[in-house]
Amino acid sequence: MATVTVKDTGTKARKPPRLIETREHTVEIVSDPGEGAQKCGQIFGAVAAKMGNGAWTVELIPAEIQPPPRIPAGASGNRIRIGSGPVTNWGDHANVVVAFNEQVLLNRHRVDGLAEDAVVLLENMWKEHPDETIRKQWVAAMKEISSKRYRVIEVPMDELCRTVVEDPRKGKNMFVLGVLSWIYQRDMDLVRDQIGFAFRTKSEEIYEKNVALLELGYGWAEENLDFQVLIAPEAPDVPMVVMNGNQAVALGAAAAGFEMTAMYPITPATSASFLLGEMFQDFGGILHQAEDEIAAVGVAVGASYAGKTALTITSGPGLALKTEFLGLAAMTEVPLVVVDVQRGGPATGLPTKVEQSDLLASLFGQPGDAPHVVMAAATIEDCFHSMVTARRIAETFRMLVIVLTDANLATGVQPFPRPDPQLSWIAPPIDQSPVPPDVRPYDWDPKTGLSRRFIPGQPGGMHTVTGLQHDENSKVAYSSDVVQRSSTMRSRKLAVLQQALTPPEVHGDDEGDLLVVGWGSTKGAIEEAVDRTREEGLSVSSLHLRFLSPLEPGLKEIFSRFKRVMTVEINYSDDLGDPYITEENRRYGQLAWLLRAHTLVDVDCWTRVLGEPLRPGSIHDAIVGRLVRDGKIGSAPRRGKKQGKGGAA
Amino acid sequence: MATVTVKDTGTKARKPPRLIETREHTVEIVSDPGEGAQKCGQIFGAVAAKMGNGAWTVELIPAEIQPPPRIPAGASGNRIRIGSGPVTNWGDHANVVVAFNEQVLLNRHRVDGLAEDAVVLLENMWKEHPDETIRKQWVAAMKEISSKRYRVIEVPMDELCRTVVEDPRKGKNMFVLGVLSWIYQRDMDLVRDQIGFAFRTKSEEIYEKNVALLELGYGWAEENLDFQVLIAPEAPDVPMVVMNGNQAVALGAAAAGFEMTAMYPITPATSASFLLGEMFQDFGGILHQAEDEIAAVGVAVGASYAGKTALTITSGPGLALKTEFLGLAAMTEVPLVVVDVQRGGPATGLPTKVEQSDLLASLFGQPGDAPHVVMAAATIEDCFHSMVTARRIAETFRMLVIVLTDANLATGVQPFPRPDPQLSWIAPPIDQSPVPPDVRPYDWDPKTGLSRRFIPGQPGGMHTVTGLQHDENSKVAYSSDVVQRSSTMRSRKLAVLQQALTPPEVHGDDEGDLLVVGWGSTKGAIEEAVDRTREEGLSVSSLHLRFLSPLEPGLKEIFSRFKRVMTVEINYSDDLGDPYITEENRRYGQLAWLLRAHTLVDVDCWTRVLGEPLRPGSIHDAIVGRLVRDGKIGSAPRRGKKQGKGGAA
Amino acid sequence: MIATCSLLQASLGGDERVFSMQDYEGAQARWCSGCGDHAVLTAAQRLLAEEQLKPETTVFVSGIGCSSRFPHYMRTYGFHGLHGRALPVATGIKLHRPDLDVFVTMGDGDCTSIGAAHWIHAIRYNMDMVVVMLDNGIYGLTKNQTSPTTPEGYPSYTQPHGSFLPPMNPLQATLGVTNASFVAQTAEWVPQHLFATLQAANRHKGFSFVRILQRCPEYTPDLFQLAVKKPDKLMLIEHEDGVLVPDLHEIYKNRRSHDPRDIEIGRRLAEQNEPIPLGVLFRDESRPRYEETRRVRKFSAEDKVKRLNEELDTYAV
Amino acid sequence: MIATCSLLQASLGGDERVFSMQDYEGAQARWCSGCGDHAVLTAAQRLLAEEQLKPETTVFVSGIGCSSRFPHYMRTYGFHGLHGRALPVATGIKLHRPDLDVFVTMGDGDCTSIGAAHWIHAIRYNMDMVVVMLDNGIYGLTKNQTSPTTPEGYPSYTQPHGSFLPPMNPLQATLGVTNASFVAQTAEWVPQHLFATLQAANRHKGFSFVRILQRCPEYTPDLFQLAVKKPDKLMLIEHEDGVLVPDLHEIYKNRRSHDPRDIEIGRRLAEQNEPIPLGVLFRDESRPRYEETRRVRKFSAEDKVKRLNEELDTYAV
Ligand SMILES: Cc1ncc(C[n+]2csc(CCOP(=O)(O)OP(=O)(O)O)c2C)c(N)n1
Ligand SMILES: Cc1ncc(C[n+]2csc(CCOP(=O)(O)OP(=O)(O)O)c2C)c(N)n1
Ligand code: SF4
Ligand code: SF4
Ligand SMILES: [Mg+2]
Ligand SMILES: [Mg+2]
Repeated sequence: MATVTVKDTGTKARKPPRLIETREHTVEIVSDPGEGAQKCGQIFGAVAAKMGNGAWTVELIPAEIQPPPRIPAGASGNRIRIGSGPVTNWGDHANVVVAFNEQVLLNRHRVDGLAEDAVVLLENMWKEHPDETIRKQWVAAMKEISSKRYRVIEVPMDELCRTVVEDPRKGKNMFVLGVLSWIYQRDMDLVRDQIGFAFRTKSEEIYEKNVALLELGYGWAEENLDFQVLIAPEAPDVPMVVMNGNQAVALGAAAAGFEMTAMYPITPATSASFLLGEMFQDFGGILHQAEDEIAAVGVAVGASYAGKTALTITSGPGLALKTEFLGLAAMTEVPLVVVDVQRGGPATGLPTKVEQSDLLASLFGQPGDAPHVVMAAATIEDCFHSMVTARRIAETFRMLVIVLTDANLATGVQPFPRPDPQLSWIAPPIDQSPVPPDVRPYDWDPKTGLSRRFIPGQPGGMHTVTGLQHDENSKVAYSSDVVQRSSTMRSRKLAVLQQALTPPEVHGDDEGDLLVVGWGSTKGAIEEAVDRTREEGLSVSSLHLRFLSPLEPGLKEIFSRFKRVMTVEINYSDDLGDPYITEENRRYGQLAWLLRAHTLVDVDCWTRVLGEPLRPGSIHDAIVGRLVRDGKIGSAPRRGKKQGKGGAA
Repeated sequence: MATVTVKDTGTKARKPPRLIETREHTVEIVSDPGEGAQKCGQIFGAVAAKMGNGAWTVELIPAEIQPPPRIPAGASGNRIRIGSGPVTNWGDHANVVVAFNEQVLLNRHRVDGLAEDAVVLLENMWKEHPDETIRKQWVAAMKEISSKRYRVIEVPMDELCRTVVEDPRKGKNMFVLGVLSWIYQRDMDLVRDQIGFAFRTKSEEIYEKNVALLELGYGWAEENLDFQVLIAPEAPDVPMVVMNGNQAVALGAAAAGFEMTAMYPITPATSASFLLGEMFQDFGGILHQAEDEIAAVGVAVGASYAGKTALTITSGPGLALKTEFLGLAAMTEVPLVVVDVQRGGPATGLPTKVEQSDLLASLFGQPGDAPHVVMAAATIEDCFHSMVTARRIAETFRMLVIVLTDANLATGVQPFPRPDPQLSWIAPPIDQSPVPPDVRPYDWDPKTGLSRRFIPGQPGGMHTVTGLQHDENSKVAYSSDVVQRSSTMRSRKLAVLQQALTPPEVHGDDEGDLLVVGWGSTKGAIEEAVDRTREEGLSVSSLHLRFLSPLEPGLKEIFSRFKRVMTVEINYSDDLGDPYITEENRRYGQLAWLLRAHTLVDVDCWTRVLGEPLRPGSIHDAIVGRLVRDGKIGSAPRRGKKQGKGGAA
Repeated sequence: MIATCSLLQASLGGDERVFSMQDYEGAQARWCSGCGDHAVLTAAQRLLAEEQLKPETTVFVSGIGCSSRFPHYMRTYGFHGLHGRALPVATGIKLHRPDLDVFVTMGDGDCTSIGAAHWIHAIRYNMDMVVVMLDNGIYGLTKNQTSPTTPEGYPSYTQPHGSFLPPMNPLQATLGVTNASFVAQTAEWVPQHLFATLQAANRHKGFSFVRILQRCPEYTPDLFQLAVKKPDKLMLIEHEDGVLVPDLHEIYKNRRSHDPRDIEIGRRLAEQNEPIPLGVLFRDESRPRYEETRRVRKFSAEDKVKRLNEELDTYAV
Repeated sequence: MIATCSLLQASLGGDERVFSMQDYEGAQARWCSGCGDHAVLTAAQRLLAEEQLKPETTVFVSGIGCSSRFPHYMRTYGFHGLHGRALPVATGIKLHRPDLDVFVTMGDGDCTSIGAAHWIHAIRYNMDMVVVMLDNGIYGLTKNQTSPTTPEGYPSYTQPHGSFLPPMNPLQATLGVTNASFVAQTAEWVPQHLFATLQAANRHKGFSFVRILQRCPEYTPDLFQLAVKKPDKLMLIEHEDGVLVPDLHEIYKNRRSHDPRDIEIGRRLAEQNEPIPLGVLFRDESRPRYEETRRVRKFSAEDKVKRLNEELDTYAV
């Protein structure tokens, strides 16, 4: 570790800074909660997008609720990965980190968040702090990070900010934004605009102060730093929008014509509802906060039954509570869309962290046979469009559709092509025409299982829907033939949908040594990892599934072209090499399990539950490890460091 | 159909009756609800057991709640299958049916409940009834059943019973019991004793009247019937008890030392609680009826946490509601036993009818990764012993154990070897000794995942259990290593348990053309069907699984010795021959799905949801059908009639 | 099947249909003979005819229980859902479709045990619907388990030595919830009172909660035996703004006038067991109604797309 | 780790341990600074010390929410379970182990929204436990959503234009449930009153429900601002059989005496918003307690096996 104490020499005659030209770079800004690192990161990410860079912004959320100041577990902020082209995931390691104290820096160091040669811009007020404990902590921290070759640059943030504001805790973030703007050569007008937007509800005075701080930071950097980074934007040729996955779900829901969302607050799903709650005012919709998740899904079922398909949004524990009503929706064929923003489980688990552990519960959680659709959004853009698809399927098939997203998508921010809302997406006004006399409430077409739905208000259609087994007339019926037939009809709809799906496309070559299969938010990271291995000459491809029920066609055939198939997932599985695990007692990743049953191919898996998204580097290493095990490449594994310290033995 | 109108000729000089000697016979007694056919059947079944016959008694429950009199859907009563040796299932067709009116007879006829040559003993008061509609119904019914070769014997039940009681609706059942007692040569002292027991809470006068009716029926039969049936009992050499599966669960729970059962009423689980409620008074236990199923499992978790493992008993919709708490039990490692008495689903489904559709929900229903044990009772005897095993596993492994039974077991009555309750089964008094200073609340042994549990009251053990991710000290912990490690430890326990299980035993030869795999209450019917095919010279065996999570060892190896593996289950699957179903969109039976993923063997399935137990004959036909399809036997399928009229195309 | 010709015809022209009680008859009721539910069904059909509610814009919602079979026996739209969950479904229906007339029938277990949270909150929402709780003091459909309203000491299969707790008073509980707007009690064996109460409930704008004392000859045969036999075991709570059935005065001598705006007296009456009060205990039409405070303007699809584009612009890069 | 030596040593001999407040301190509390939960924690620790409750026989049970982190900060046994489900867990603990002292802490959403059914029924069970609801009028942990006690018109992220409904009154709702036995209100910013109320709750035999008005500077900073600043916005409800803190008389001039046996006055007080009543509104120690009516004799394993054999005999063939 090289520590550089930059002093403001007063003289401007310096060497021009070294220009690092690169296709992508990752920046982290971390502070104690409340010091505004998040706001700084958000603006920085937004400016990147506006300048035509690809970007992926994720929140770094403290592991502790309400942590005290200056502890590693309190690290709060953002990671922004910027690229020339599209950026699809949070990447591996940060190249530049700005830390408001050495303790939050330690957090990033300990989770292996920083590149070996990262540049660390560190507030230097703690080094000579009057409090001896703090000074000691500083020394210890410097010692700890000296294991890496970071270049630590001390920055007198506090000292300089005091020249503008009384409480620098409320200003450092804009100073830092200025520093970063200089390093990354940001368009300062754009930055100022973005500050204006971020503080649009605040006074003019506050805006001015913030801009002053911005410029202070910019100036300091210009005078003191010896490097700049150039990430030439390859401006996309289509209009773009930038938002997080929950916002995309909300906008997608509005675009899909949903008019009723019933929910109960739960992290990380809630924020999708916030936006819907605001937007619905202008769309003629209602966001209903119910007394609990059971009531939320019940209200959605009631609204759907009586009119347009309704939506309910939740996360794992809420999904658990909705289980019974999901079975009812399947039985009564009331169309319904459920969004599950997955978080770490089981039970309360890891409320703010990503996991992909609700797949099997979504597919099989309902007692009885309750055929329904399960889809997973792979990107933030997908979060938007899934809503449109989900409603269409729900109504066409009179079916429950569960859409899985996760905390990674929900809080990640990324630019993507601006959706072009279509009139046809929006549901037409509710049909209230009389029901022809010969139409029954469940006139199942034996070929498709489909039947025409009619709703209260339609003369001649009066009937009582029931969660009991029932016949075509919706009459309670227990006879063997009705039970078997109605079960067949409800299942038939899935069979028909399956045949309408198109086979997924392989990323990479159509055949090879290893096919990596994923679903949900890991798409970007998996494909990046696969691309790296391919650049290294390995014979690896990947496949990403959007439908989990029914599964897209052609999987077995695709798998057959690869020597090995392995899923990569953010859920728990027993490791293959674990000395206590045998082929017989191994518990597989959730998708792996599904694919094994579906294709009878010996699908392996590499999964981790780390409370954070998978990094492309870790996936890369897992791929290499698998190839080594299969003897496809030399036994000297080209492994990097494992993601996460623990990991099964 | 041959109708015999027996007239009481007054003269006793008749040919001695023909004696039918057989190893087994099936009797049905059906009436309108409230006419007491059930009581008659129960006594008849109990007497069979006491005489040393094998027996299987099932309730025939009306499809309608509160049906009006004289409609087919109102048929209520019992089917009793009696054998020389053990009887393991309800069989195929009744040989003798006693019907209190021709409409309830129609029900049995329509569901294909009667043998081609069944003897029908039919109340004849309707034939010449003053009400013309009734007379017409009689004629129509006789016409309908004439498609079969039944031998219909008209019995003047009403007329004769009036000589003893004013309202024959309250007496016919004992008259019928007398008739059956004569036909089946029952020990009349035993029958009288059993009547005494059944009416033990009623007055002496009622008992006397019932016995008078019994004797009236016996006498009538003796004078009028021309056949008797001899099913020589092969009295078992061990003491036997006779009860239904819910009673066995209750007695098993008491024997296992449970002291707290929290439940919410739900059919068909509730009656297990009734018995527990009564028994607990004498065992120092508590049956708590909670406000709902969530509270029920919550109370059980609270009690378990604070002391001895508690129990909660439910059925599908209740299981759905308990989902979130099951995840919590897994996460906190609070031992807990849940009994799910499966009924038809999804949603309210078929509350009184059997299904095996909760398997996947039991295994995978919980969002997040919640490793736990799932066992299924295969017999009524198993219902008893599963409770003992379940508690032991729950406590040893600090784990959730779900025990699956179903409506078939719950309401079926069968004699089985009397359990010999052991002192060691009963939990010792709660340990309240101080916790050694170095023991942590989750001191996971890396090899086994096990850790010592301590409970409130133990000095030095104070800690807060939490549903959040936590470390060995039960402290909330979000770091990657803790999440991955603690997940591994919770999973490890299942791996260890799996290695302690013994491989299941094949019924029949160890290798062959077809292995039928089942779980739960179908064991008896499957093995009977397999035995029949074996007698026909086919190469078929069967395997019955008691553990579904973890799966018993050796399955893949066993499967490899058979050319074809097929599960037989009472749940929904798409049929192989269905023109709309392909290998890609086929939805499999729940066990089949599990076994495919586990063994990668192309496990087929034959499943039906008919609202009734599978019949050995239908399973037999399915087996033959499978062998024909596989070309193992000639293409002329030796099929009988399909069970249930409908069935997928 | 379900549609009758007369209904269909009429709906084509202007609405000149006249509905008789028979027009509201659905499947044949399958309750035990002597079950009090039959009387409630008749009263509901009479009410609909009297008020000329259109069958196609009327929805009966229920949970699971004997009483929850109700919708099947009406020829209106019906939703026979999950045990305890009638109210969320009804809330969804009414919130999305305030144009529909919504009736909810629940059993005592359905409403006050497994459904308790929804009950409490539906009272708060105060949406315009008629909510009847058929209180037979027992779980009927599942055959004889204790319910929250089972009298203390009354045996059932789950509490064979008698219920362990004093029974919950659903009227008092309802009155305890802020925004309650209509709370009444009636008995199915007094059909005129039953009808008048349902009518008052239906005319009240808001969440009209009616507890109907209901005989279950199967499992609680003696529960209301005395009250049925002896008119002096009942007390009519009368008011012009509540229920007033002068025809009953002949038989029911116990009467008192009570202005249902007075919640304190209402609460005191709710507590009273001997004689049992029948009538409207509380009513306040000024309480806010959720379907009104949440009423939304409807927008055309074109409008929506326009607004959506504006919204997307704020996320534009 | 968790055990301290002093506790362990003492438990070996006869119990001569003396516990100080520090003996009940668990992990460092991680609520926002200025959060009212801190004061409640201190009061609870003081109460335990004052009453010398043994740490190992005391259990704090909670759901999920800021307030539900409580057990972690105590050095007793603790169960931090599921959102809304603290009461069933506490019921199970107390029913199976009546020897334990059980405390339940819930948030307003935890208790009155998702947990409403359990709340209503736990009041009925009336088991001997202290149940505090930390009412900050908002969902704290999930960061600012409307709760049932959020004042009408008060904005949150889910209802940005203000809460649509009048707030539920948890005191009144509790008083509406048959078998309620102790209902009190206090405020965390009046520590003496808070302590005295908790003490009264703990000494009451039965389900002691205490609503604690709790400041959340993060999301409802102005909710109790006036009441904190102006003592005349509060009214002390005093009685020997309730709460009586003469030390407070200096500051709090609004006072009234109220015999907590009088439920009608209690209900009237519960309705009062200006000034806010603090004290015991209702108390009746004669109500049946479920853990008592359900207390079971303990049997030896030998006894059980014997009885089991007798039972099996009745099924013998
Ligand atoms: C989730 C769930 N739990 C339990 C049941 C079983 N169940 C059906 S109805 C009922 C109670 C019926 O009692 P009540 O609500 O009083 O109605 P009644 O039959 O007396 O009219 C119960 C427990 C169920 N269907 N679903
Ligand atoms: C089943 C379930 N639903 C929702 C949540 C999310 N959640 C956690 S705490 C909480 C509400 C917190 O508010 P409150 O109960 O008032 O407690 P406070 O944080 O204000 O103390 C919610 C909705 C959850 N954890 N589990
Ligand atoms: S069991 Fe009781 S409530 Fe149910 S239908 Fe029969 S009488 Fe009515
Ligand atoms: S958010 Fe509010 S309730 Fe939660 S800790 Fe902070 S101040 Fe307290
Ligand atoms: Mg009832
Ligand atoms: Mg709160």
